[in-house]
Amino acid sequence: MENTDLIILWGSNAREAHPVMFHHMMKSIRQRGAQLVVVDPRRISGIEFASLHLPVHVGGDVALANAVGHVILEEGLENREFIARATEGFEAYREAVEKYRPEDVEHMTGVPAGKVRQLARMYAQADRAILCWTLGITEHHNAVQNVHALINLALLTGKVGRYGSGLAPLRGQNNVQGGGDMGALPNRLPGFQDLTDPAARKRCEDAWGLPVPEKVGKHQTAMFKAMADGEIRALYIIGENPVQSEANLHHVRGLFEGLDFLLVQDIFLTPTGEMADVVLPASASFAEAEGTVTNSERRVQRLRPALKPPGEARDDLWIVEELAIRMGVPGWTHRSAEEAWDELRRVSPIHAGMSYRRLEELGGLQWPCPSEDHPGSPFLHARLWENPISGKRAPFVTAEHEPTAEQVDAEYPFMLTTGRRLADYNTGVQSRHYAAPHGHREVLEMCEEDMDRLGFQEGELCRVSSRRGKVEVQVSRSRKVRPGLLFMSLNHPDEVPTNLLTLDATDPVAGTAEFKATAVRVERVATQGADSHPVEEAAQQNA
Amino acid sequence: MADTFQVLIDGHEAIAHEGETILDVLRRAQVETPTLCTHEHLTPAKACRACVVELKGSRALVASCERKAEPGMEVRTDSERVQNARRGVFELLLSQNDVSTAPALAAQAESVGADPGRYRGQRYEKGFFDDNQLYVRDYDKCILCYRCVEACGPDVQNTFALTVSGRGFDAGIAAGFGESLPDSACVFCGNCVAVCPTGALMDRREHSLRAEGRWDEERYDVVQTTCSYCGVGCQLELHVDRASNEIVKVTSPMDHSVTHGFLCVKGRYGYSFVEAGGD
Amino acid sequence: MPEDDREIRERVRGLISETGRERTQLLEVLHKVQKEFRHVPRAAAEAIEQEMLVPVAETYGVVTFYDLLSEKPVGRKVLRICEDVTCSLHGSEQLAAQAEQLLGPEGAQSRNGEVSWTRCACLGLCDKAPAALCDEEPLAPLTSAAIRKIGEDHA
Amino acid sequence: MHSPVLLRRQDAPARDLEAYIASGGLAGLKKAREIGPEETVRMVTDSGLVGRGGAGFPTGRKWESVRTAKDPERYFVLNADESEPGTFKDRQMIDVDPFLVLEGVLIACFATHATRAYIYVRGEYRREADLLQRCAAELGAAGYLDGLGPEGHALAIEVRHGGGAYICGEETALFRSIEGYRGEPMSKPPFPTVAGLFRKPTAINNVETIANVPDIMSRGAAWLRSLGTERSPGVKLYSVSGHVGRPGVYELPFGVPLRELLDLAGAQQDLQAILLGGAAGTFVFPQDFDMPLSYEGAQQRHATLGSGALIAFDHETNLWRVAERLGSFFAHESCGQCVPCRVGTRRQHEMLEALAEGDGRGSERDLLVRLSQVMTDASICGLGQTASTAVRSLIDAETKGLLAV
Repeated sequence: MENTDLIILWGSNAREAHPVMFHHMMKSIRQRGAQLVVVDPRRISGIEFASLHLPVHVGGDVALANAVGHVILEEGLENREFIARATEGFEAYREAVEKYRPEDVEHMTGVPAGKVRQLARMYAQADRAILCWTLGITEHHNAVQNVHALINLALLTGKVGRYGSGLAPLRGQNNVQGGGDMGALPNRLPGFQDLTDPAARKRCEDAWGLPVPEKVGKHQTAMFKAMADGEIRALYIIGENPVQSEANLHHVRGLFEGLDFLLVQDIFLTPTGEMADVVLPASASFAEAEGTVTNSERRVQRLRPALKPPGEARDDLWIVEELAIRMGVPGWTHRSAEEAWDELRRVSPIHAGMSYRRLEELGGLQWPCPSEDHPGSPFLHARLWENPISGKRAPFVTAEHEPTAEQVDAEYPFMLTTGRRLADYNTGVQSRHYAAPHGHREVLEMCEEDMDRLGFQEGELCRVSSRRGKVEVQVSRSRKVRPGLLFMSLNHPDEVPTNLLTLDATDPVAGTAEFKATAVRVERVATQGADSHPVEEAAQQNA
Repeated sequence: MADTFQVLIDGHEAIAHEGETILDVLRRAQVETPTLCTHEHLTPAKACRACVVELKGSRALVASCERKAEPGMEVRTDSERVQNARRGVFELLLSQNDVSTAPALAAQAESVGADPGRYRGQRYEKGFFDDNQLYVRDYDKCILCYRCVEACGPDVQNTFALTVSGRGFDAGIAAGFGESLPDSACVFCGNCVAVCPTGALMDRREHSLRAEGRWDEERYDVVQTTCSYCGVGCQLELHVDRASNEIVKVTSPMDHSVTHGFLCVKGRYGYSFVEAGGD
Repeated sequence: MPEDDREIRERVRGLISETGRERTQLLEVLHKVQKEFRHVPRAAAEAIEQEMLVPVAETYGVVTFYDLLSEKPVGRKVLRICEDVTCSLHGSEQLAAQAEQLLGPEGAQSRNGEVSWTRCACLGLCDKAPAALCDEEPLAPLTSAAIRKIGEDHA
Repeated sequence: MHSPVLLRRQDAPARDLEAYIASGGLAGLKKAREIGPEETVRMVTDSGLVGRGGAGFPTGRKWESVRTAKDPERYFVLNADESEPGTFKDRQMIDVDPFLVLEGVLIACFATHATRAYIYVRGEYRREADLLQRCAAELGAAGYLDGLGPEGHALAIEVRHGGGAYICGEETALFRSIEGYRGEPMSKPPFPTVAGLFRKPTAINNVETIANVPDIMSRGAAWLRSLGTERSPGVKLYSVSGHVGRPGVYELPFGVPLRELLDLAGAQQDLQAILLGGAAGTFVFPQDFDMPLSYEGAQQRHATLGSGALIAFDHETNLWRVAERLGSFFAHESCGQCVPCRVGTRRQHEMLEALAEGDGRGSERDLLVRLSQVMTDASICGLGQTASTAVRSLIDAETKGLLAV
């Protein structure tokens, strides 16, 4: 990030959501004169450092990316050598983006064509460029299409597989990458290996002495559907709070109430835990447990215990092992975190070279790291630059614009988009405990023009309603949103359960819900005058 | 190597690399040099003048933290002029500041032979600011090293909540438009606290424990781990009181490539959930 | 007369657009703001941040650095009395004492906000010492009668 | 009797372009355009002109570095931030002959291929700034700026107003001020000719210096050398004030004895001392009044001409009181950036206050000398480095028994 010429933040509020990553970006900007481009419906924090802002419509990302691709091709700025040698599916892509002339798709993108052309040139002509995205891209019902549309741009210009040039999905949680790497996905084995790959399966079976199911499991959305269909009757949840974090909460709550048995393992008694039949108190992985986590740049780093966990709280690893032992699974014992890690290194080639000792000495290692003399891999896909290319070519996957699942209309005239704020984190389970000087509180961000038009005062309580639910929240003037666009976070579900509003239209492949696009209406709470109400009161009305 | 050359330090030859400061060369040559304002990850402020050296051909002494080494430079650190200037800098600071929480400053002052009673006069009375829950500012202890301003500004955080205000002896650090931190642009990352060399900026937890006489670094273990929040993977140093099983402070290692010692508000202050009871 | 912050921001935006939005115009913009509002209010710094991308804190740092700018309101008329060598040889201290007596404490506004006075560094009017500057106009040599007149006209 | 050169329009100021041209103005610019930038710089170099702001750096050498700089973006800055206590000659210069100053600026910009000219006038000189602004506009309207800017465009001249800070007379602080920052000096090197305003090659000259340039061009380099001494060619402006009968600005060729200048200004015969060179200058006592006013003459007597300010003191004056005023000035004007200056000027002033009141502890003189060494050696810029020069000279004089009170 410190050695690039162009940074594009596409649907990524990095300065608030990844503050220390933003330090590195600023270093590039200040010391190398790198340029920053923000593609976001909002004027996000840090936009003052950007040389270009594309205020894309919520859900207009595929159309915009395709329009950028259109310009690159129209102006002959594509990297023909790279396309010919390292990619496939280019002709279909060319044909697909033909109809996305920026001037013709302004109604989809919301971005003036001139800016689209400017970005296309900047991206294509930059020596090195990093395209970053976060949930602005993936929390959509067409998340996978969005991601493909961006990858296509990198392939079109060869902005991948080189130091300082690439695609960077910024991870929202400290181990969301690690969780996937460890195989906590329905179609993956540890080491991000494909479940359907017989060789990978065999490696695991040999190590575990047990057969590995061949059938791909269910992702969360599919599990919810299975719960609705009565196919799933029991659930074991470790460290998640879905009855607050998921979209369309009224619906989710109903699903959980319908279960025969719910087991929740967490460091706190969350609202999900309150619904459980059995709760297993876990020690916090942070500061109380031993292990590793993997960050956005695939860097595996150590977690070390510093505190003795309270009461009877036990380590997650211990609990899982104990369950297995009590259930009579042969061969299970209690092991150290390092022993568990070493087992992973045996089944996962990309982690094989990462001993605890090396992680310690080197301050973490980036996978793939196949052997103990391997330095780790600061970037991926360098093979695309080999001539001739080794292995598979990188495919263009054509994506087409699809409108958001919900559109604004006369009844719900505002588009609500959601995200995270700097001082807070997800459902607030961790972050609400420290004293934030600006308070941990939720507001509805609205632009000055809309506030004036609706006659709202700063801090006035209002009611936000969608087709699924309503919440009451204080309205606040924001320079980040434009007329017609509103913003709320999900960080304070006890006071303002924003996800009562959001909808659970999900991506068919990834299963992520469209948290970023909800049609809502805003009304004043017709009570005594303009005095603002405490948020707590509003929450009680909601409860 | 093509980009190395020789310089003369106190009459001895030393190797310098292109782009290095004189201070870098001095440190490698193990020539003890006092420094206050310079910091490995910040632009040299060249403000404290503790690191001045005599440079042949230069009328005044030069700040070794800022001046780049050049081939053939002749540097003296052992001359009476240099010793006198360094001693003078510390004597002036000691006449101005409360250094009770700046043991490194006090030790350096002693090592250059500074007489704390040399100068009398008005002390630095810039006030104690207690305006938020996360850290306090005791500007009587501020030596105006500019580190906090640089960390808040272009060197790290780019928030620009802090500035140097006023002029001369009345100059001081101010937040926002001379207002409280919560009213300023401050985002409470605490990176200013992390770089403050005198304890003028201090986490509230540390400040309270000191006030109660309960701050005791002897009792604290420092455990390095990874932050529990977003996916950046910041490295944290948890300072843990063994006896009470409490985290008393969070810092970050200066030499780790992800953080370089810098964090955000959640990483530095958002740890208390591990100590919180269920609610 | 408390100004509405929104209005101040609007007027400062106007001053910026006639001066220039580049950082290098900051001091020129601040001079104009000082002249119009008799100080640089926070709301002006906010407008400067939005239009010129100069952080509020940096504007504060700049305002407090320069003697001709102030973050607190000064009088409609400002009398600066030189206190440097030549002028002090010619009695500037006594004149300053007189100003204090007639116009009130240094730096503060008189009761109706009309006039304030301050000591200042050499004004480059040493040939006509003791010297003063009344707003932008040299007042040299400064006399007791001149101070009295300012007091009568404005205080 | 010397007939004034720089102040030749003193009795009939040319404040409009027509009058200026009618009295021979713009001949220097015409000459420069004829011979081209390289020859122009050579003439200035040959004339031996050095900066009159105090530092005495050869003007031609400064220009040559900028002229031959690689970066096409470069600037010329006129330093009209005259703030040295006791100094008012630049104000007078601008007031009586604004076009002479501007002609010098145009020649400088032409010779250095300047992208743009900035005229930084101290904020308290609002009238003089307005005058320069108006005159520059007149020159522009009459087409005299055409072709002097980059790529044959008209030269842009911006008049900037200082904010009331002595330190901004220091060139790097002045740059910061133009750029829109606090006027905190930067370290040198890099020198302005390499990385000055906006970190671009910059030639910066004082008003008096630049006012010499048109005549050097029109009368030739040898002309300047025909005035003054061999090592200090030309004339100097002096601002004379204090206990003299005729305070004002005087122009003399270098080398004239100090006594003569005092006589011109109507000084009493038995002055106690003078302060020469402004706040950063030195006290000079009657035994040295035969001193030739030249760079080398002053240097021989451990004095400095500085800005050419001269403040005279009679025998009634308590020179410690004067020193206290100087101490107050420096403490007030220190930018506050570096410790030796920020704290040192305050400590110096405190000790001088005690000495002026006569209630010193006795150790102040030794401590002042000690402090002086720290400030002189370790400060970032000229302000801190010279803030104790006058005090040192006073202590020396006291030791020699030269003080009256």
